[in-house]
Amino acid sequence: MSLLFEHMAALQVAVPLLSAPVCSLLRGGRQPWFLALAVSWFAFFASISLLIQVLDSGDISYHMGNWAPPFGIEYRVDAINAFVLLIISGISAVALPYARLSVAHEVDPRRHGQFYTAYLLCLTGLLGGTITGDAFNIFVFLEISSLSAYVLVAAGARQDRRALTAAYNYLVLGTVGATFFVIGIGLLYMVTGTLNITDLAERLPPLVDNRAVQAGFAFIIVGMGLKLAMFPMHTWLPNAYTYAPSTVTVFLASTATKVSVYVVLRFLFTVFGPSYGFVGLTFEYIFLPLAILAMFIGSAAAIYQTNLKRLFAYSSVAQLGYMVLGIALGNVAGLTATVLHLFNHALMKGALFMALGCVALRIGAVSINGVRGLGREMPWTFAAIAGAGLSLIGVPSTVGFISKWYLILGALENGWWPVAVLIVASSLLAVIYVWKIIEAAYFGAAPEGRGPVSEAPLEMLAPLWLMVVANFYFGIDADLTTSVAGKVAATFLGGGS
Amino acid sequence: MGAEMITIVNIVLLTMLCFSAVAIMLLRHLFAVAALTGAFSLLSAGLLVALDAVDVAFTEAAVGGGISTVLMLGTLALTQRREHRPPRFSLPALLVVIATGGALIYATSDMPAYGDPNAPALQHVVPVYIEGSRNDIGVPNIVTSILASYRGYDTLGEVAVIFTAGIGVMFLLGRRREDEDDEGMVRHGPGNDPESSEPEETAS
Amino acid sequence: MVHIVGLGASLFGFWLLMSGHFGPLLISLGGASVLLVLYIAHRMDLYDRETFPMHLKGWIFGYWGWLAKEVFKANIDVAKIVLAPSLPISPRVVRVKATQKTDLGMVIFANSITLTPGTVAVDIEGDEIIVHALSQELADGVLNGDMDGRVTALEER
Amino acid sequence: MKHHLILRVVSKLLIPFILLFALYVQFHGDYGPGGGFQAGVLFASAFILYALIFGVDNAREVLPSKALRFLVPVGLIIYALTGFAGIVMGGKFLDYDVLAQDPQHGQHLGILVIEFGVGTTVAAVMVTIFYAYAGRTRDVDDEDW
Amino acid sequence: MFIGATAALLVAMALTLIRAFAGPTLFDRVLAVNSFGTKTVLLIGALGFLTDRPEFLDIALLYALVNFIGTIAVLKFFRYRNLGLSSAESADREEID
Amino acid sequence: MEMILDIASGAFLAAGSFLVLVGTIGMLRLPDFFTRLHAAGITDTLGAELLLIGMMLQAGFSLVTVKLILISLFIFFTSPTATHAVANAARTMGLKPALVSDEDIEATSVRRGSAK
Amino acid sequence: MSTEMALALTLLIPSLGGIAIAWAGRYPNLREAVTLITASVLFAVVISLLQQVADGGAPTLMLIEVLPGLPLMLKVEPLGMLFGCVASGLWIVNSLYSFGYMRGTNETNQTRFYICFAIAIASSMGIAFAGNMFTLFIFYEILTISTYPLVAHKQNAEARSGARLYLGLLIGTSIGFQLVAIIWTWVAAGTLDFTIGGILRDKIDPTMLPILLALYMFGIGKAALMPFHRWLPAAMVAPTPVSALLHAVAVVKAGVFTVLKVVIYIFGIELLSETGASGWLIWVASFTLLAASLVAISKDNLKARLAYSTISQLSYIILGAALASSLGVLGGALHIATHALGKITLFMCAGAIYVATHKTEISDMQGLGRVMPFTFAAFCIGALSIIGLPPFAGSWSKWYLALAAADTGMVLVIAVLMISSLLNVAYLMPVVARGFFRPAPAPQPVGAAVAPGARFGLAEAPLLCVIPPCLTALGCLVLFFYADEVVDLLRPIVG
Amino acid sequence: MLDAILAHYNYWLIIILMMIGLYIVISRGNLVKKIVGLNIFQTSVFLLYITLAKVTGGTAPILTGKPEIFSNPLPHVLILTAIVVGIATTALGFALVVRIRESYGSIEEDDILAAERAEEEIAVKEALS
Repeated sequence: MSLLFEHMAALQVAVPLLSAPVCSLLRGGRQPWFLALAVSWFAFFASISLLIQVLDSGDISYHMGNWAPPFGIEYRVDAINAFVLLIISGISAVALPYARLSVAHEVDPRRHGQFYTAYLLCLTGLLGGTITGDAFNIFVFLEISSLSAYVLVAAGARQDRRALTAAYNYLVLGTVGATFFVIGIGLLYMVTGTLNITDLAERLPPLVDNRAVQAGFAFIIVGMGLKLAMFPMHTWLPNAYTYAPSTVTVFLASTATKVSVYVVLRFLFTVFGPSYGFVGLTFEYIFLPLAILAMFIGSAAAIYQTNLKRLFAYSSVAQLGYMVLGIALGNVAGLTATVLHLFNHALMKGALFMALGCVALRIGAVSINGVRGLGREMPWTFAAIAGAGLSLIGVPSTVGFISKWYLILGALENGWWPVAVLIVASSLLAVIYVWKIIEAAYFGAAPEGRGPVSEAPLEMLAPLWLMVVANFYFGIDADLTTSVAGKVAATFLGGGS
Repeated sequence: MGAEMITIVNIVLLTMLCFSAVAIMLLRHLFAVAALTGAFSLLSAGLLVALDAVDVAFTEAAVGGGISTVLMLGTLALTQRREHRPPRFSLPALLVVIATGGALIYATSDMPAYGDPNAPALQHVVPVYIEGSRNDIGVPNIVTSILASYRGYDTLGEVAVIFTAGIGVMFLLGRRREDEDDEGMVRHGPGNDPESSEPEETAS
Repeated sequence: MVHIVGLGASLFGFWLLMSGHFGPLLISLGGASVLLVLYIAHRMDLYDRETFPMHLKGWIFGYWGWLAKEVFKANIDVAKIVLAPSLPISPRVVRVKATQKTDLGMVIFANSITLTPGTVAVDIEGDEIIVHALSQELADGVLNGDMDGRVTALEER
Repeated sequence: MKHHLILRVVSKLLIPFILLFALYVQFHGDYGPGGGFQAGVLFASAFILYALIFGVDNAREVLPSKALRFLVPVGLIIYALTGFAGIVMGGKFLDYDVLAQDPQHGQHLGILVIEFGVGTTVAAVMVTIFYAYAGRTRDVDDEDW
Repeated sequence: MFIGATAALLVAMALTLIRAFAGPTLFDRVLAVNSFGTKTVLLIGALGFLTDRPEFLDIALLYALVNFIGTIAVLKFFRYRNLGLSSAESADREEID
Repeated sequence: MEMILDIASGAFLAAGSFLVLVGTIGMLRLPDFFTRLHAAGITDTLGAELLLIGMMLQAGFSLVTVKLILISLFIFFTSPTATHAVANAARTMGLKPALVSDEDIEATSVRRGSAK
Repeated sequence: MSTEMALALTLLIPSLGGIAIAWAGRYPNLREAVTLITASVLFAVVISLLQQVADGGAPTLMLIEVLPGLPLMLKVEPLGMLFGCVASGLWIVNSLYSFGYMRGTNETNQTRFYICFAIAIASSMGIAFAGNMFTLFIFYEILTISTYPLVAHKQNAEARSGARLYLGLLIGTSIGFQLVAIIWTWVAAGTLDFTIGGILRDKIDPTMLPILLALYMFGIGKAALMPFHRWLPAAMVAPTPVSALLHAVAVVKAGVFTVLKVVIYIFGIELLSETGASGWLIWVASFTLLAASLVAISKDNLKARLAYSTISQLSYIILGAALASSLGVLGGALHIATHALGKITLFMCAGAIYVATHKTEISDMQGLGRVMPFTFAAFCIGALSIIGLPPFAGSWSKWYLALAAADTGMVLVIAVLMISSLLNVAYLMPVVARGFFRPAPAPQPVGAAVAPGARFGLAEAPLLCVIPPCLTALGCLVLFFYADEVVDLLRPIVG
Repeated sequence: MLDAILAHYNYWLIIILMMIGLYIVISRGNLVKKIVGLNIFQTSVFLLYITLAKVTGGTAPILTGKPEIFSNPLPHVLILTAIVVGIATTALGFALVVRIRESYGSIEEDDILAAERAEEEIAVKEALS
């Protein structure tokens, strides 16, 4: 057992990685799903134990192949990536019980083995990209997750052919982003000679004025910006989330962009450090306006959507704007907000997309028109949408509120008045699009020709409600999440070089 | 003398690469593009040899000249052989590209010079790899020892990537001629699909 | 069976030539590799006279010598044409009767035609090879039957 | 129907040597350029050549999809299990030092095994992808063709 | 000596590339690319000697192979659009066996 | 001996380079696809082999020579095959050779495909 | 029963009641019994706390610490006690009335109605007993959201758009301004606990105080300060019990209650009067007061008129707060109670008229007083109380306000109060006058089929619609005599 | 001398190549061409890495027993991985193109967008009706 804990960092990724090929060997039926479920739960368990370990006894460094860093690849777990790992594996652990029926409904039964294999690969990639302490290794694992994500998105083609073009666009932009990231890493390597993040952080300070470093910074940020759908580079996201199968949307929306945000944070704060002049300038002159534009344009676009999945996809663009804004604020509160929102947004979008998956299971397409009057026929599902929607708006006692609280705190700390006002103004846009749905579901008349609709099965409702309850629980008792996030933020700003 | 020749070779090859890239951009016959892509890969592989990256050249030739050309041909065979729209100028694209190129050119001014034996990249980790490959691992090919041992974990990821691609292509293109797969894949979305009336299985 | 052993032996020779390392590990890996290749070749149904032309024995080298001479001559001829400012070409498409009995012989003949610049075997129809020639003289070099005869002779020995 | 004659004969001659060349590259990655990945691609290209000349159906008879479906994951599993072997034998993940009596042998063994895994998966994936493309029939004949 | 050969090969490659670009038919391009490949093989050989590391001829060998397969692939795909059309060819094959 | 080898290999290399260049020029100068085939043939056959022989002479008896021989053999087999394949494809797809009299063309009936 | 327990029960009882109502939804009688019992029990619990507060105690219940320094906390103080009593007490009356009204008009979705009502009351209790601004804000938002289904109850296009405006304005202002203000306060003061004398002294630049105050005042959309008053008339599409809830029991009262809380416990009266930061508010409130009254006169729809009346009346309370004197605050606080009683009477009467005759326009009500004498009498009393004539409760609050204005030397404010009282007369009395003194049009209004007392020539609404307004009208009278007790209770808040 | 001038010349050419590749990705409407552009773009990045690894007078990083200067092997390793990622992406991209063609009957972005817009309009109309 001690062996297990000693190698937990490696097992966190290696077990899902091994399980993926095993999954592809399985023959149909429930087996692939069951394997994915077991692995997800193991990963969840591993991430919890890692987080506890980190909080108890400081950073964990695991040397792959027993080669000391910076020569070999190092797994470096500190509070932030333990936290992100927890988000990823937690969402996966909740999403999989939900997945079985939804996937059975939306994906060709003969491809379930491949589907869950791709899912496990995606999980592996996200976990691996998060946990690693090596810049290039991030690229490799993010590409595993991206490639499998393209496949997973394209799996929606059975429902709607637009999944294919969505996946294609995602692929092109994702690859361009990854390549930019690689260029950035190359430039950094060129002048420092190392790929290990800790080592990079040590070797960069004398090179502040080096133009290659600055360009490398820009490339890394733009590359990851593409992957995280930072505002003008978000074009792949809405369609990809809209046409992917429900489970995939749940998983990707809650985790994939989060990991990219994490990578950005890691580079901004651990590797470069906000004390660099150009980093600060980026915050103020690039991140800030882009984040605000994202918040407003994303929300505004969401208001005009008729497809609910796309509506929430656009809302994700806006929410990512909040995370970027938190970074742009550049102080502890802002950063806490970003880290918190990684978690909180995963909770609310996970719940919302799960609920939409339940609706899709019953009525097929999820348009604003289609859900009219469904509130009475699927009370639990729509109550969940309402609950998670409130969280999205940022109503107090939900997680969304906590994030916004810290964001505004951060803005005020900087004395950025208008920003604080804009933050609240943008959450008002969220009221509009969330309420559009509530109103249609509860106060609209059912469209003609729709027969009676039954409530989603318990197997899907239970995970959904777990997420909704979490939305409220962590909104009322935010102590755990905020203390971790606050600790992370403080480390970044204080301890980070 | 040899070294300078290599430099010249580099530049000539690079120029040819640029030329063939432009040709690829301009040509509308996609099979011709495929053929040129093959040439492009061979050229870049040649350049890689000139730059001492033999392993990479090996891979690039096998992958770029071989597999990806074949894949592209396969795609063309299943789609179309001509680009319908004539090449058109795109200002936003140009601006993005210029910004990217500008950033890189900006960066070049502080980069170590080409071939600089004192470049920082050579000083830090690499000597350990060379010695380690000689003594600890005992593998003459340093690239292999880094690839398989020092950074073996990256390579594990790399295999996973390839595996993902395999799973993905199987997922997307499936096997329609397989005996066990006697039913056609469901792949069309609703809507006005012009080919939906075509039989899924085309006997050969 | 002869073919299998012959192919195996030549494959193993190929391995040794390529390898240059003769440690027990690599030799045994080589052996295993050869066996694997033989197995695949068996599955591919490659064991026949085409794959391993043992019956051609050493005579082929004599033919190659002659062919080298022809190729050399033809090269000079074509080079002259290419470099001449007036570009004196008069392309011809001719049919050449091939007298070989086996596919392999036919292939050797056709490839020999292609190898000599100035003539290219464009197609094989029945026992006729359709040849594109750069000029009448070059076409005549094929049409005179010299090469055909030599290849056929190679086959019969 | 003999216009493939030349191609067929020459390919038959070449394919065994290409396959062996691939295996040579696989096992000589330590000494010269090459390794599992390159070998896998080469190995696959031999099959692709075979499929090009003799048709995909014949290629499928030689290397059935079922076998491929098995081989694709197996390479990765071999690699990953090598990693776990490191843990089980008292080292870290992917630690080859502990695989044999002394570190250098361990490293050799480890590299050999993982390269084999890489080669297997890569070759299988490449052939799979090729089958997937080539096995699909075109669905439209338009004026483009 | 090798420098001269290298230079000549480079010039030849550049000219071949022009043909590959100019076409006009696909076959011209394929021919040019094939010829280009051969020259690349030679160039690699020459470069190996130029840098005193001639043991990299494995790469040249690989190139020759890839070049061949690539050419065949272009022609096959262009002629048949896919490779599922093997029934005729299997008949072909049985005829020989 | 060294000297002689050097000179010999130099000569081979020079001749090979020359032929490669000539072939390339031919590919540019000649008027149509079928005639260009012949020019390409120069490069692929004698040009390539001469260059390879030049290299072999430099390398002496070693692994390198063995590999060079293998390469030359490989080119020897594949190059005419590839040329033939291209020519054959062009013909079957209906590409007509330029400057060839009509009766010749008729004698070689087109088998497959329509005019491109 | 410990006080903590009682405090927790004030939240739990209505919540559990809501659940019980949902469970009993299929049996209307049981459902309504549950509602009534819940309301009564709640009132009893609230009253049980009263004595302790009157003795100067401050029962406190710490729920949970959401963020460091930001707990969810309940704490009873006199002002909250008053609001708690008003809300829980009027819930009983309003419930009774609802039974009659909802049955009388055959509304659909009645279970949802009662559930949401219970939740709204629960959140009102939360607002009343909130120990800090953060807790208050949470319940404030819950109140908004739980009343949304009530406003949209009819589910037709009009109801939906009205509800949309209701929700939009309330959520919009609360998140857009109030939340900012709260966070600002927290950043500046490091706490949000309600403290007598305020928490902002020396914590914030005095020049910024008016801005912060503005953020609060406009952020508390429920107080319907112009220009954020539109939601109130829009919400008139709701059934009358809902309007009563909005105007008298919970929503607007929660708004002005919050205003008072902010002024008293966040800013502190002294700080405001020293810095004059609330000077602008006096004029905004006065403007709202007069403008709303004028609009009210122009409305023919009775409920719309009452709605604008509410807007105007709320500004009295805001005015009281803005005057930043202890008398003003007392007056304002007292007005919460008096106006609640008065306005609920008026609304219930309007509803009773609608149930009985389906009439909504004042011009149609000629002569109705003769067939519905109880209703119109109650209406008359309510109106008089609102106008501020003795011996009705409303007179006291206006009295205190006028005193405060005189105290602070705001002569103009006194004038405003006078004018507004005249305007009150102008828009309220015509209803009474029309009902009693104008002859009915020729065809007698057809009363509801079950109208009790029909044989006496009366056409009153069902009993359950008539008794409650009579009760509250009585309350207006009673409160006039017990106003001193209320003021005594409130005294501690002004130190 | 020559080297001094050429200190960064290689880089510049690679950058130009990169720009061409990126331009193809963004500006071409043909889905196959886009992927080809992506390949060119990636290849140029590979070249960038390999160029930075080159050491003048160095040789390929394979130990020969003689003391020698080696080019930097680490970028080679990284690029090997990157090439694999590239081919994986290409394969997937092409597979998607094939499926898109089967579904839409075209691989031109304009046609596909037009088809999608038409579908979208129908959906919106339904929503409004």
